Amino acid sequence: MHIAEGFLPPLHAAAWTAISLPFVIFSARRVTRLMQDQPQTKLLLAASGAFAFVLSALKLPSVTGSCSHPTGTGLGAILFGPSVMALLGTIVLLFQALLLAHGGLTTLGANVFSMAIVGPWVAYAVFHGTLAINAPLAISVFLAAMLGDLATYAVTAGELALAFPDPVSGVGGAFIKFAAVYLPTQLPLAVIEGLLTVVTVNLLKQYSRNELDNLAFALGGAK
Amino acid sequence: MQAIDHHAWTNHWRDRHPLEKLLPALSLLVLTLALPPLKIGPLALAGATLATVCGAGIPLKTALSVLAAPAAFLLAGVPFLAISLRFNDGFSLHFSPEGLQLALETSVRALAAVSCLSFLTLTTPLADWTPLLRRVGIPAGIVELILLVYRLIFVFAERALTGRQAQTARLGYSRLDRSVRSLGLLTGSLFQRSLEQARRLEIGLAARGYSGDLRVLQPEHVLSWPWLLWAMTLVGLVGLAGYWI
Amino acid sequence: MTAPLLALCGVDYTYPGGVMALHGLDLTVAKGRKLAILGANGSGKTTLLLHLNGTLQPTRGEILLSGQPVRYDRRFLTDWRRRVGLVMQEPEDQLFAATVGQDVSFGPLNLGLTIGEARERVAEALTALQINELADRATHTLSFGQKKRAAIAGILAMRPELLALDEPTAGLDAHGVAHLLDALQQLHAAGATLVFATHDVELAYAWADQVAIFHEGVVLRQGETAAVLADIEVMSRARLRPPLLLELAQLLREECGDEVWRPPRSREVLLAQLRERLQDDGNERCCG
Amino acid sequence: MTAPLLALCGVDYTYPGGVMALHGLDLTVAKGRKLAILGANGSGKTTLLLHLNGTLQPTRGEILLSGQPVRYDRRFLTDWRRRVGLVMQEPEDQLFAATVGQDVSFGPLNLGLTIGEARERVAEALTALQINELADRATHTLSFGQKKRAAIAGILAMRPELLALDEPTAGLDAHGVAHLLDALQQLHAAGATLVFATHDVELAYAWADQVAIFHEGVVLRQGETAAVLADIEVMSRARLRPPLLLELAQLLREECGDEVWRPPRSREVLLAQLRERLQDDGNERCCG
Repeated sequence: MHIAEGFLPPLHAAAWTAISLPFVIFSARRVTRLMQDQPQTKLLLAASGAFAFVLSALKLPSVTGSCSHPTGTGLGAILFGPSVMALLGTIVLLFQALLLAHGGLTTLGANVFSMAIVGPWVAYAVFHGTLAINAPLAISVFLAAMLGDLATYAVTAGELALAFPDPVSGVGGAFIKFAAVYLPTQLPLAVIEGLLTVVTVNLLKQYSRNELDNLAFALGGAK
Repeated sequence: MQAIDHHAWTNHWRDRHPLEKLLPALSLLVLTLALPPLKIGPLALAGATLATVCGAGIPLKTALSVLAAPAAFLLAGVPFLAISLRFNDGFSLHFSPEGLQLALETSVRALAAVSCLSFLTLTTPLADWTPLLRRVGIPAGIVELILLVYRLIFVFAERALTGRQAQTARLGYSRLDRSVRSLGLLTGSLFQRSLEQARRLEIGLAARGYSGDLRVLQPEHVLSWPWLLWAMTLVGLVGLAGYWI
Repeated sequence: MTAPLLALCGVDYTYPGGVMALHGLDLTVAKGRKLAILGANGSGKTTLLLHLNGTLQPTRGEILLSGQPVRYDRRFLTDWRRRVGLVMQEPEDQLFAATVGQDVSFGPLNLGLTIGEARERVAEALTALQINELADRATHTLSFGQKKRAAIAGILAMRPELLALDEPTAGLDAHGVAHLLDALQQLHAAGATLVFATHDVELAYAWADQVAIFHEGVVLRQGETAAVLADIEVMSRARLRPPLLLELAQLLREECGDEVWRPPRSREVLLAQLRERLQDDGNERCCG
Repeated sequence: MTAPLLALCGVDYTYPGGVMALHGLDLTVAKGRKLAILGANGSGKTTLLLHLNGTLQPTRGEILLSGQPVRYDRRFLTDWRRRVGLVMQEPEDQLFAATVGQDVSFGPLNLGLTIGEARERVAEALTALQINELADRATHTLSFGQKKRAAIAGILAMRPELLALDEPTAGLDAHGVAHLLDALQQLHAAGATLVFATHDVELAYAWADQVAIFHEGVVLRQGETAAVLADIEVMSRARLRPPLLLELAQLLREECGDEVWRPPRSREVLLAQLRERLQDDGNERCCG
């Protein structure tokens, strides 16, 4: 769920950009260092970024009939770790704005905050938190992807509520309004994305051990 | 995606210096955000669309279809700006006139802003942005990463499309549970192939002396100052008109 | 006369971007035939194949499945795709699961078969392609030729009436081609209708009993293999060159004036016949 | 006698997983030659090519570049890869930039050339492959054949002494093959040494002046094209079949006892010669 270009008032657009910027800069520094250490990291990251974009452009089978796409937030957080995802996610969002007209340049900061920062961190925390209490991998993956998705959507609703507080009930009322509008589509999508990520991770676990190890190695302590 | 990218590479203004498109478009975008939407919005929308269709020679149908992309988002969200939620005695929904005004303003502003963005994306291929990205201080490594992502997107998108067609031929999307499973498998195999592609590209580029930098010749466009001034004047006039009307 | 298995009548197809790929195309696939769709690279053969199982919907024109106009609702499409199986050119595009056995079971399970039935179908398909021993192998460890066969097995396990293959021999060496054609020949003998798109005229000549010459979105001519491939005008319009075997046979026929002789379709037969002719010293019909 | 451009002596290579791909391999690439490395699919041709420019390092054996033993330090490798250009089979594995012109400039800029010099090299390489008009085209909009040429141009722009190509004609139709070979022929005429790995015996016969038959990690025989391809024992050991043109020529020679006649390398010439022989009624040497 991308906030469209021009939807946020200028002050909010600028504020979200300012909030996201440090995360993205930190991530960019980190990625730059990784790329300098190992030339092949650049190719691996580019392939991962392009993959993430293509994944987000695949139409999701939807129960509600609306046209929707996976966010890949959970998968990305599990595979690359949130500190790399901030930059990769920003690049993907930039391409979505420029190649698909999803989202926009002035709303990039707000979208980055929900999709490339909060979503991945929540997914990452859930994944490792549940693994730490010995949950089965499938459950961890499912919860990470689903809650990462829901967190993204909750943050987006919050951003909208802050921009358009309800004249009577204020920001709180507006948040409930926006959350309620998008809930019927986002909840089933989050569940589907959770299931989808489980299938994907299962497959990767079965036949891509080497590649995943290489990736983990290339990204160093990113995880 | 293919349509936007295709026009970006083939429109009448393809060979103009990217700044000549970027500066006016961004200025207009800033104006639509800064000025009262109901005044500047329609003017900006008309101006950007005119430039896209008459100037760059993009078919009107394509320009409109790009505008339609965020329409779904607007349709779902905007009506709720006009309705307010009250919590006294339980909760109830009420129509609010100032909310309606806000909803209208927001829609107009968003549509106008999207038209500015779509002008930019329909006339300027992503590859042309790179010198500008460098100039605003983005490190060379990140810019190279962005360009490489751009190239690989098309390689992988083709595979994703064909893979999906192959799964459909085997009835992989005939029910919701099957669709989820199929898409999960497709995602996994695409990721696996993406990593393999990265490895083979490493070998292919090493044969050409790759050692970490992806330096290539930058596209050469001559900046036409008269053109730029002219375009900025037009944008300024639109802004003034929006301000005074 | 029974209706052909599949018929395309005056089919146009324009891609969303505006590129017109098919342009009033007519094609008939009769039951039990081996039909080669022959065209140069980029002539749109893949687009054509994607119409044979309803993946793409014509912008104009009609498609008849067993004489019935097709529909594009979910129910009809499911049945259509059960009857017409499509094998993509790149096996990588078609193999998803971790092992060959799992991958081949994908289609049967989607048909709603039970695990037991699906298992039988998998075994049957692997046997037909002579790759039983690969059932538990990880797909990504297969050679290119093995991947091709696994991809075909995945379609075969759905027991389609018509098997459409996109460039089935591309990337295979002579040995791999012979091996694959042998397996396909057995399927054909067992009753399958085969359609394959290729740019390889030698392959079409050796193997098809009907050929459709495809160029710039139309079928220029469809008919019996030898007759169509000998049509120099059509062939050169489609930027194709007649197969060497046919050229040789024609040369011999012209020079020796032997009207009855049927040009041989395989290299071995041609060489043997040629040898016989050249040895046959007493025979003055050929070579003075 | 000058040392050959590149020589591999008793080279072994074992993949990290433990699979042995090369097994005491000898190969000599003489300057100015067109050498075909001919082997079935999966015989390890690509592994062999990756040794020609130092991408892979032999586990045993020696490689000599202009008579000098190679080293695998950065400096030597840079020079080696400048002199030996490797074109991968899949153009997608080598093209990374947004436009053709930018992509081709990558190698020259890595050589440390100035922008101006790089621009010249790009123009020169594009001209050599007859794709000047593609300079500003987006890489992802090219056809497969155009991508192949762009990938070759990217290597050519580094002005290598030796150009090694992996399956250069794979996936191209007859027209595309002719077009590409034409461009390569011109490079060869201009002095380039060409090595190409292929499973296509017809291609090797038509086009190479030397052939190395490669099978299970060793070169079974290297030598003049016609002689090597006529060596039935070696060919069948490598699971290869002699080219049809050669078989025909041999048949004619045997039956007609013409020892002097050199077997023609192109289809046109063979057909013309055959026609002439058959028409030549008075000539009793052939066909009784």
